Amino acid sequence: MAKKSHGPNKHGHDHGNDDGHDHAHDPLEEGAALRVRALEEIVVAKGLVDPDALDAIVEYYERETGPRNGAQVIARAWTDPDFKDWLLKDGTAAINSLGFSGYQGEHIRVIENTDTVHNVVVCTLCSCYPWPVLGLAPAWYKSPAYRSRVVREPRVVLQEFGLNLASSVKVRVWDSTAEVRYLVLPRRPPGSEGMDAPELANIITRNGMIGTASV
Amino acid sequence: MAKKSHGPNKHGHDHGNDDGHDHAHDPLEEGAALRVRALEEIVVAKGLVDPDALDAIVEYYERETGPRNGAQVIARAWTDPDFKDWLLKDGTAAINSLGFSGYQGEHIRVIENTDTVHNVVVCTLCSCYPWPVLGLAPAWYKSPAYRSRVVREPRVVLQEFGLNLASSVKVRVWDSTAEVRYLVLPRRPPGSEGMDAPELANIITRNGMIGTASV
Amino acid sequence: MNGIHDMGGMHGFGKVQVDDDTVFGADWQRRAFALVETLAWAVPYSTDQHRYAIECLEPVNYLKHDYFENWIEATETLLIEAGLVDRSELEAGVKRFDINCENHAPVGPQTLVAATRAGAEMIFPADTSTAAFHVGQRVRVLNTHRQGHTRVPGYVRGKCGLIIRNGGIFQFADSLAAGNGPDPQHCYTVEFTSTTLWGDDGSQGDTICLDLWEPYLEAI
Amino acid sequence: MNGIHDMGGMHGFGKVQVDDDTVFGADWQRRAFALVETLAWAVPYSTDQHRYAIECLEPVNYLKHDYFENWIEATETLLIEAGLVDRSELEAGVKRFDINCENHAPVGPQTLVAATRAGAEMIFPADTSTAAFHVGQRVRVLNTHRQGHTRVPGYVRGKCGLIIRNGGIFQFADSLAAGNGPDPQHCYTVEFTSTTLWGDDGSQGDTICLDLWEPYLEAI
Repeated sequence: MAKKSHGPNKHGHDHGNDDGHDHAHDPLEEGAALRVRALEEIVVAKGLVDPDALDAIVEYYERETGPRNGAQVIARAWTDPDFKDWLLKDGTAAINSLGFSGYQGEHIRVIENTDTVHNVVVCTLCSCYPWPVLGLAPAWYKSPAYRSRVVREPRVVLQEFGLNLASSVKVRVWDSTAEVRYLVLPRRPPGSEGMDAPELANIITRNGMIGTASV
Repeated sequence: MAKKSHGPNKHGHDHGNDDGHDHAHDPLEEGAALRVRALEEIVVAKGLVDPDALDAIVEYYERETGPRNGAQVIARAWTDPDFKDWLLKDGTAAINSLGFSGYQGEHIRVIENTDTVHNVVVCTLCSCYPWPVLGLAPAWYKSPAYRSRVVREPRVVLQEFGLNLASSVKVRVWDSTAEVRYLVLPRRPPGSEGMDAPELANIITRNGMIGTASV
Repeated sequence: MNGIHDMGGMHGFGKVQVDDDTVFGADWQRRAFALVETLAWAVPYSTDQHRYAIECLEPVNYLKHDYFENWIEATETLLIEAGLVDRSELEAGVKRFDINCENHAPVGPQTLVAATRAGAEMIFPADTSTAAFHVGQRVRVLNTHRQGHTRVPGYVRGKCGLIIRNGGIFQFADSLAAGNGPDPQHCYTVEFTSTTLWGDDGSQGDTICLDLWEPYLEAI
Repeated sequence: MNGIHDMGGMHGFGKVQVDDDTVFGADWQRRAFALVETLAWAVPYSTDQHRYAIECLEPVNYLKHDYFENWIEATETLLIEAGLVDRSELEAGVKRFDINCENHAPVGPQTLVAATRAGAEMIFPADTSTAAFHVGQRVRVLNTHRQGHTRVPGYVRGKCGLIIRNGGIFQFADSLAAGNGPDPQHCYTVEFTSTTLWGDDGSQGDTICLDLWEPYLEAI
């Protein structure tokens, strides 16, 4: 996917990697960029959109959401048994208490990996994902390959992610079909006993909280 | 779909409607035409294909197959009760007796429309079709719209073809999933009593023998 | 609807590109995302209406286009349906008629961010309706094939599973997308064995859990 | 396999273009058809192997490309798998290596037309195996989701129907496409009510008939 934005960006929002190199010329990509710009101009001209709102919402998601939020939640659960109980009983409230809330996170259920159960999350119908705690979804999560396959052959898909599960571990796939969004609570890895919550948060990955990695 | 073939045709097989007009420029179409020419040149150069065989097989299908064959079968059935019995009992043999046989027609089953049952044929998985009696399939028969819809909402699809069936008539959809190919025997229309077999053959349409028309 | 979007169980899409964790690969994708979120207020449209508009894209475009281009195309559809934009404007990239914004007020940055932080109201009090099913009950998913938006994937229809949770009473996506209001319904988590869904080609011992609204289910 | 080709029941493809009865719209389509039919002898490949190669095309290409381009792309796959052509030749459009045609003899025009007129041998004598099911019996279609080629569409899997005919013992497409020979099996015509397949969204009183090989079915 071309990362260079085309033409002058009159809104001053070019966060793209305009590194001076010419990227592969993708006519589909250019068509899409033009299409979006055309729509933006029309709806701003009609007064349907306040350009400042466009800036604000992107800035909100890029600054205030993302997997570091979820990692704080998980690290807290690993180090505070009462919080963990609360998190598993009422994920939304426990997560709100850490300051994470909002659209696509109104109802979060946290599902715990154990010695015998590994959880993995998908949205086969679109790309539902817990935005406040994980940010917007990565490309692979939204891809037809992931959406089509993980419900039918989860172990093969997890192997592609480098995660080989013992046959004694049951896989539970969660397809986000309604309003609940799912967050996986990974098992605290052996060797992490001496780490405090901030250190633990650093080893927790986005994929670990989706279920496509062990941590 | 552009009907003009592009560039000089060195094999001399241009049966296209090269009528001198410029048709819409379709890059997908041009890509496909180039791709086919490239493959032909490679496999002929490697000795895998005899160019005369390419000509011969196209000529065979264009000259010797097509819905006029099927129309002769139906007209005969309408005018010869013994033949009709045979046709319904052993379609392949009865059809062979009129000189029609071959690939994609090794096992033909003829299904009869009546006052109470209307039959319609599809191949949801690809485009199976009784080539010896109907020729190669028309574009609509191979289209995703027809293949996806006629098994689920046959009456709506038939209405799009202009065929409105009474609710007292049951629709039977035949999905050609194995080696049998289906040919519909339409009802002989009222007012055709005075017609002989050649006249009848003239009023029998391809769609009538697929089941998307009444005759 | 049985659309191309309903791809759970399909073959043919290859391996997962596990290293592609791009969120926005180009600035136009950021702008597309922001437009969809912001226009939802002015048009207005619900998330489920937007999802349904995506589901109604031509299947070849759904697969060929970028994810965010599909979001934009769906929003164009919703704008056209609301009479706020027309096809010729989109093709030319210029405004050709003015609109009365009285019922289509643009959202300001503070309101939008505050509302996003707050989230949507989707749940209804537990005492507003009685649950038809209970945790521990086995149910069958109805075999429905309607044209409209639905959140019951094809791969569980007609299949039997076990209710493992009643999540509460939620707005009903099918109704909202059809423009018929929230029509609140109990929503259950139903667990299916992999072999129930995929037969011998399932993953022995593994399960799949889905949140399914009450109207999708029947007692067995 | 659950591929994009298995589209019975899908929404989203619009109205049928009932007036488009084109067989060949351009000469390259004639050439494509002829190449597929002719190369089947030299490579060689069976119809079922060619169908499976089509089913394995990328879904977006399956929908985007012309019907005959898909035929050609599948044939390219089969040629590459047989080691007779390589990707660089196809991209350049020129031969880069010679092959030994001993096991890949080209078919001549007379042989090809005579064989086409004669048709393929697909049926086996009635006394070579005993039928497991009988006309009038109700059966269930197995719920299979294998990767390979199969001729049982997704929309009947797990559904119950009535056997209305035993058509005889035929070569088995699944086996042929997998390169395992004809593995002859009884093939039955099974009739399903529309409402069995599509629930309340079915067409009341109407039925759908499919020819299904014995290994697809189980007694109920």
